[in-house]
This record gives sequence, C-alpha cells and structure tokens, in this order.
Amino acid sequence: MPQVTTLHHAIRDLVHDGDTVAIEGFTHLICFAAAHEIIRQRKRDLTLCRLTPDMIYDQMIAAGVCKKLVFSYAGNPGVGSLQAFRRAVEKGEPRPLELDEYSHFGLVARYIAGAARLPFYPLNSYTGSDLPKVNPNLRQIQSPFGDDKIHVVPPLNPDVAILHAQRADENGNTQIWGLAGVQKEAAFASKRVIVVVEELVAASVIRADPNRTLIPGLIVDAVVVEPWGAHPSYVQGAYDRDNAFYVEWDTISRETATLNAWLDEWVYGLADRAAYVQKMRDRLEQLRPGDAFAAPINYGEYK
Amino acid sequence: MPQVTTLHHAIRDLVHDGDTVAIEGFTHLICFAAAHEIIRQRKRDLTLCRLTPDMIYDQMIAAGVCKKLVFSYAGNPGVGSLQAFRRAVEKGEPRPLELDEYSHFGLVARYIAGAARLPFYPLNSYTGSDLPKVNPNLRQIQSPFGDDKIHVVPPLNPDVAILHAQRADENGNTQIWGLAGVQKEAAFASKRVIVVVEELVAASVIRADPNRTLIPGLIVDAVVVEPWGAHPSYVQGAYDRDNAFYVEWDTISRETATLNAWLDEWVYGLADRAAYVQKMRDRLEQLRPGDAFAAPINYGEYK
Amino acid sequence: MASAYSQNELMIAAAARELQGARVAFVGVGLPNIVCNLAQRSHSPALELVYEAGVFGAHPARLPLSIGDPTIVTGSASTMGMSDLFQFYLQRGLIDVGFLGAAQIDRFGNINTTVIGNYANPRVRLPGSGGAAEIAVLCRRILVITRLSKRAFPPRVDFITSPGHLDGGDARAKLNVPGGGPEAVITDLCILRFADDTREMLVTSLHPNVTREQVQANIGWDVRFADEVATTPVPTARELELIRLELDPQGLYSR
Amino acid sequence: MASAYSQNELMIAAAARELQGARVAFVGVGLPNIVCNLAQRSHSPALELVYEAGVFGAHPARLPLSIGDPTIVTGSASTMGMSDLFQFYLQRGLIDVGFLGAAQIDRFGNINTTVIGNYANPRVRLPGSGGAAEIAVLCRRILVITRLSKRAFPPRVDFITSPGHLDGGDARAKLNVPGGGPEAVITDLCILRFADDTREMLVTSLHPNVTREQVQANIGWDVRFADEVATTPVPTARELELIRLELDPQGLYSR
Repeated sequence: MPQVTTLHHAIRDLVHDGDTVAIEGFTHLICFAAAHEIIRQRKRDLTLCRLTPDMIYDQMIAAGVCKKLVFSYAGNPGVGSLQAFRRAVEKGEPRPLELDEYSHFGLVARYIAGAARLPFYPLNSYTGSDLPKVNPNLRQIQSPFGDDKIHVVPPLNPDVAILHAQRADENGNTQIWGLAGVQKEAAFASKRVIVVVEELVAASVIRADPNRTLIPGLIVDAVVVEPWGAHPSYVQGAYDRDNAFYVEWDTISRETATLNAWLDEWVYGLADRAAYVQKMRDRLEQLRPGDAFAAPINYGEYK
Repeated sequence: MPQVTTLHHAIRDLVHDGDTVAIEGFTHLICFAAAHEIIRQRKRDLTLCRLTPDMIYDQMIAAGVCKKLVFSYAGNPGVGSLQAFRRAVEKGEPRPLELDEYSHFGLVARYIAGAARLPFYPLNSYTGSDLPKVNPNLRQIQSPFGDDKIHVVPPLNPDVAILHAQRADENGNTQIWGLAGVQKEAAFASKRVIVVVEELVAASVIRADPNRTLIPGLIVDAVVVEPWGAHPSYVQGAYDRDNAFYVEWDTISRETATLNAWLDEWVYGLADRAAYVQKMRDRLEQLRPGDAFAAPINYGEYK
Repeated sequence: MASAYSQNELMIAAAARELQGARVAFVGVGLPNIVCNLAQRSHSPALELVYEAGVFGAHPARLPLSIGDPTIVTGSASTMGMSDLFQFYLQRGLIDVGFLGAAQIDRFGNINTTVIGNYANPRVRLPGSGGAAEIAVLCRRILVITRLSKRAFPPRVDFITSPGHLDGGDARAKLNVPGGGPEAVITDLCILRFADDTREMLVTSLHPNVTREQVQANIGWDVRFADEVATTPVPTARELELIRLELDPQGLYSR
Repeated sequence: MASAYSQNELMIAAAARELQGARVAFVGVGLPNIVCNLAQRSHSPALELVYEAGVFGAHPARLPLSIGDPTIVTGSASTMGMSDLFQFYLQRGLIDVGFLGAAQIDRFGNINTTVIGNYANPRVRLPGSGGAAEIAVLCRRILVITRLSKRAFPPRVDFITSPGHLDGGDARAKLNVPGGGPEAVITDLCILRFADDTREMLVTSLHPNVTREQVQANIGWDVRFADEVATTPVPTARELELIRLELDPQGLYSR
C-alpha cells in the first residue's frame, strides 16, 4: 500500500544520489514540483530519463543534479534551445553531461520493454539515420518469420518514476485524461513510483470510471497532493500552459548568473511547493481554462 | 470515409468467401448480429480468428461457414464444451476444421504485431509448454542485448475485423468502455473494418471525450447500428449477458438436428437483426442493468 | 444454517484459505472464480483480483458468471485492454498467485487443457490454453483446484498446456521458466503439495473421513503421502453462508 | 486587409497548399504546426491532424503553443498514449504526409537536427530527433519547411537525424526504408523538389521577385533548377487573414 505523504518525504525517502529517475509527462503533466524538491534536497549524480528534457531538466542540469541524460528531444518546445543543457554538452558546465540519445519512438519503446519486462522491443525506425552509429543500444535483428529486419532497443527500468496526474485515491489508483504520453509505461517500468496529483479523491470516484485508471496503486509507493504541481506546464482541464514562462526561460537561462538567481528565488528560497504557489498566485489564476465536460457514461450496475 | 449502412450491405460488400475474418470481443461486445448475417448470406471457407471462439463461432462452424480457426480458448465460458467445434475437430462434421492454436497472450501478441505492422512480437510464455511443438508460429529467439531467450509470434492481419461497440459517430470514430479485449488491436491489424454499434451519436459526443475513442474512423469501412447486436453476450452499461442462453446452447448444440433447427428458426428464418430483436423482445428487456454513471470530467476549453 | 457441508464446499473453502496473505490473484475460469471471490469476501478483503479479461482490483457485486462478466468491471480499480493486462501485470511479474483449474494434471503438476489423446487426432478435444499457459509460466505461485479422479490425474498428461514442474527436480529452473510453478492442488478428497527435491505431488492433507485408499483409488500413479498428513479443516459457518447465499445460490459449483 | 505579405507568410501559405488532397498529416514542431493548421482552416477542412503527443483528428481552437498544447486534445477525435500513436498510426502506415522542420538539410533531403560539428564534441548541440527520425522513415510523403541559408543547406549534413534520399538515386529503396522520402522543401525564397532519377534537390518554383542568384547565394552547393521554373502564387487574402487574425496574431512565425 502506498503512503499518502509530502513531496519532501517522498523525495527524501525514494530518490537517492546516483539513482536513475524518470520525471515524465509529454508537454502535459510535467511535475516541476518534484524537480524543484530534488534540486532543493541537493540530490546528486542522477541519471535523468525523459523524452523531452525541456525546462524541467534544464533547471536540474543547471543545479548540478544530473550526471547523465536519457532523452529524445532536448529543446524548449515552441521556443528554441535549452541553454543550460547546451552549456553542459558544449562546455561541460556546471559539469559534463553524458548523453544516451534516442528518437521519441525509440525511447517510448524502451519504456514499453521496461514495463513489460521484455529483453528488447522492436520498432521500424532508424534505417538510414546516423543515430545507430552513435548509440549501440539501437541494433537491428532478423525476423525469424521471413527476410524482414527490424531495429530493437533494450528495456529502460528507472529506479524511480515521478508522474503527475489529475487525481488518485489513497490507494494510489491514478487517473489521467488528455495526453497520457508515457506515464503508464514509465510507471510500470520503474522500481519505485511517486504519483503527484492535483486532487486526492475517494476510491469510489476512481472506481466509478475504471477505464481512466492508467496507474494502479499496486505499483505506487507514494501519493503526493500538489495542486499546480505541474506549472508552468499544464494539466488538462485544470490549467493551461504558462507559455510566457517558457519564453522567459529563454532569457533567464542564457546566463548562468540569471539562471542561478532564478533558482535562488524560486527553488532554494522557498520551503515547498505551497510557497511557490503562494508567490505565483496572481499569475496562476489566469491559467484556468473554460469548461468542456465529457458527458457521463453508464457502466451499469450488475448485481 | 466510412459508410453508415446496414449489416446486410456491410457483410455482402466487405466479407468474401475465403476471407480471414475476426469477430472479436472478449466475453463482452461479441457481435452475434454479424455472425448471423454471415451465416444467412452463406459465406464459405472463412478462416475465423478469435481468442474465444465461443458460441458465436460454434454456430458458424455448425453452419458450414468456417474452414480454419485461429484461436486460444474454445470453450463455452462458465458452461463447458463447444459441441459443434468438438464435432468438427473430432469427427470432421459438417466439414473438417483446421486449427491454428495459441494461448490468449500469444494471440493478443499476434494482433499487436498485426496492428503495429511488426514482423513479430515477443512474449514471455510457452517455455515448457507443448504448444510450440504443434505450432511452428511459436518460435524462440535470442535477445541481442544479453543471454535472454524469448518466444515470438508472427503478425495476424485479417482481411476483415467486425467489432461491436457502445457508440460511434458517422465518421466511424468508435468508443468502448468496460472490457476492451483486443478490439483496438484487431481493428488496426485488419485490412477492412466493420464497426457495429448500439448507438450512432453526433461527432460532438465523441469529441467531448476523445480518450474513449479506441478505433478511429480513419480505419473504418462501414458503421452499422444494431441495438442488442451483441446478444446473448453483453454490452457494458446497456445489457447483461443472457447467461441462460449460454446454458441452453449446451443442450441445443449437443445434436446436429436440434442445432440446425435452432439455426433455421433464429438465423435463416429471420430477415435481419431487427426481426431477431422483435422475436426476443421479452427476454431482452430483462437484461437491462441498473445505472452506474461515471462522473463527468473536465477537458477544459482552450481558446 | 446447517453445519453439514458438501465435499465441493469443503474443497472451495480449503482452496480459498490458500490465498491468505496473498496480495494479487489471477483468477482462472470455473472453480477458481468462486474460490477467489470467497477469499475476498471472507478472510482476505484486501486481495486484489485480476481477470485476464482486463480487470485489476475487481470487487464483483455477484459471483461473475464468466471471467468477463460486467460485474467485474463496475467498481473495479482499473479496467484495460488485454494487451496491457498480459504485458504490464502478468509479464511484469505483479501477480503473486495464479489460480487454475485442470482437465488433467500429472504427478509433477503439469496441466493439460488441450486434448485427450493425440493432438492431430484427439479422442477428446478440450478448450485449450486460454491464458493458462502464461499464467503457469509467469505467476510466482500456482494453485490448482480440480476434482480427484484417475482420468484427471494420470502419471503423465497427454499434452502439457501449462508447464508445472515438467520432469520434476530442477527441470523447470533449468529451462529458466520464471514463476515458481505449482504449489498445491486442492481436490474434493485431499490437498496435495510438491516434494522439495523431486517436485512430485504428495498428499499433505486428507479431508475429514477420507481414507488413503480412497485417494489412491482416484490417482493414476502410486501416490506418496507426506510424513505428517493433516486433516483439512471443515468450512466455517461464515464460509458456507457466503457460498450458499451470496456466491452460488443455485449450487452450480458447490453442491 | 492589405494584400502585401511577408516572405514568411508566403512560405507558410505555399507550404499549406502542398497539403491539398492529403487525408492525414503528421504535424511537426514549429513552422509545420502553423502550416498544417492553416491548411485545415482554408482549403483542406477534412485534413486529419496527427500530433506525436497522442492526438488524432485535432481541431485546435487556437494555434497550438506547442505540439502538446491542451487545445489539440479538447474536441479531437481520439487522444491516446504515445505508444499507440507511434505503433498503430505512424508505424501502421496510416500517415500520408509528415511535415518537418530542419536545422540542416542537404542536397538529397537528409535532415540534421542533432549536432553541428562532431557528435561527441559538437560545436552546436541541437535538440535531437524527437519523432522526426521515424516520421521521415514511415510517412508516405515528407514535406519540409525551413528558411533558405547556406548554413541550413550544406552539401552534406553533419549528422543524418532523419533520412531523406541518403546518397541519392535508389539508395533509400535499397535499404528498404518504407516511406517515399522528402518530396518538397518549402523555403522563404523558393520551393525545391527532388529529381526523379538522382533524387537531388531542384528549384521548381521561385517566389515572386526572387532571382536564381539569390537562391544560389543561400545554398551550399551548385543547385540545379528545373527545366521549367514556376513562380510561386502569392497568398490569398483569406490565407493572410487566417494567419494574421487567427493563427499568429503576434506574428511569431509569420512576420
């Protein structure tokens, strides 16, 4: 049974120096709250996995948390480059960064293999690309049923996955709507799972719509409630992406000094996510979307 | 764009003698309406694919429609044996039946490979089982990333899949809740797709809850509306399984004569599914479940 | 309620008790279904029931009529396609116990649900594997429930659908089959477990009033008995009430 | 509305017109996003937009701020995990057209979005593949939109992230890469297509008032021109209105 706990305790107890950690969420449900807590607790030597390192890992790289990156697209989506990532790769600042690089489909496939405990996963990509030349994890094998060749990737099994979601019950059964990305696969692939939700709901709410449960409590170690925990990314139905911040980050992150000042003010200088939300309050309230409800469907009562 | 049409036309135009046909639905959403129409149109030499041939293929085998069966569990679930299936296998009546046999996971994997256009799909099963000895499609290969060996199965790509569902729009976008079985994988694996639904709804209903759309209209050739089309199996939220009929079938199917009399009365003797529903009306009304609604969730309006 | 009980009721209650302490059970078709539901309603309310149809954490309001009954969906913790169920739950190694039935089971716990006789030309064609082959391969523990008879307990099954301990000893480990294999076979006359070294079935518990001779007369080989053979506890009044009033009022499984 | 237009507006409108007749487009990050949305709002209302984030049949109410914007989900035909999107849509072969951007593209349409310089020790580290490698491999047609410059159009890219026609000729077919490869490159000065035999880029259309010399000055090799070089049609008033009022009122992509 998972513990319902604080982010401070979950990160302290479940994320260790040297761990392989996946904070997933494809543009949606990116748990900045957890990233900030990891920075605040000064975890070190993490191997960070994520399709899109994005601002969240840019901040962690800048803070010196990250030793190695497993990824497939390291840009600031819709804006441009990730400056801290580039400084680490191009200049080794603040420390050198090892890269283990895929395409999106390849990294998705690694998570599927990890979740399904398969020794490899096949995908039809990479033929003609130079990526296999620089990554020995992209191999080609022969089908036993004909002449087809197919690329395969090995499983990815992080020590910890941290996944943001709309809601969970106290047993850790977790529901997501909108873009699911690889939240489900990353959860099943990992040894430990922290779920961070906008809202803790009664088990009866989850069980009234079991098709929406993507992560079962069975594999969850900690449930943390952090409304606005994905800001400046977004949560479908709860808040919009804070696009202005993505643009501002381009400026903030261009110089180490301004970036560090930002970390001081918004991460090290705050006790927890609640303090961040308090300080960000006016800006957050503008991110509420209008309503667009899904009509209720009937599962039927069968006695 | 799919056609919204009648079952008569869909089966006439899209199912041909000699085709490989998958009418899927795992205990749930089994399209008996389509099976009866195929029998009524006296299609011949079909290769029928289904995890659980069940009563639906027992009827089709008895009617002489089926040449070969691709399957993983040929029982009357919760009742016992399939009598027509057994007569075909044990005595070659009414005609010999070729078997291509898997476990559930193996056949699920064949559909996944078919849907994803992979040359094979890996699964951890069969080690120590005699199934690979009698089916050359169950092979073991070596992982390129270590010493692991893993079984693989080839893709299954039926000519036609026929899938029952709760609802679709006129563009063929189809939603299912409750047990999804392999409806999605069978649809993507097949060259042609017929969707049979309890209800045709406006596109706006589908688009108000896009996470429930498992089959996109893009791959659908025909949409047919047949309320009660899955009876005596069930549709989550719409009607319960007619368990009494599953038990009666054991008696009806024990002798070729009684089985043929049943086909005469309930299939050949009726023009279409509407006539079946009319004749079955009193019995059907008892199968309505109570209500158990999923609470509406908010996707949010983002303008 | 009368304290008298049928042999089937005793078998079901004894089988359910094997699930004490288990967290997640994969529920097979037929008798395992009533057994697992009895366990959840009696001593193991936190037992998570997994159905191959695509359900985790079922709390069925009635005894499911089949392993794909709508009652296993409504109120469940998660309902999904079979691809996810087989890959992310079963193959992922999340299932403690797989509970299976068996048309035939041999002295090493190998299960046949495929054919009696020759595969190409069978005397009796049985339903086949369903999910049993992979359940037998992948679950940490396997429990089997079936009625004792010479036909059902041959020395060697005609066809291994679901691997048990294969030829006994370390045969299963040598092949790298992941799960631990069969642990107990619960029948209407006795409970059998597997010897640590040979992995051959031994009678470890006789049901009340059942003799060793009766058991031997219903098994197709010279069966061994454990050094200490227990007497199977009788069903409690609560267990009988649950079976008779809630789970199987028509007595399909339990009379 | 003024009929004057920027070069970017012309490029976007010309690129959108390449989608006429297409049924399903896979929408890449950046410029392709505005192009595909313009096509859907102008001449191709039935165009199904697929986003790698997990959306089929998007009808965004605003120009998506990124390719995972919530507006692509609300009102879409189907929203799913990325596993399904990549396997059952892209790898399944359901996508007519993949629309990509490019940091570098060479004379055979190979695209680099990984590094400038050496991979292990790059001069400029670019974002990487994202979904582009598999889009380039699997879509039936590939369209590319990028601004013309010597830096962006080297004779040979430093790194092939997304394969085009490789070394030209039948190189791609010989390797059994499934999709047809790049078909057109739409830039701010001209449109380039690929010669049937050599698969080398040729200028097939010049934008109004652009000279051959201007084009050559911005390409890193001696570029060939088609026998007949067309003049790219200017954007219509409706296209400009859609770009300026609905899709890019701030002019981020189009000024």
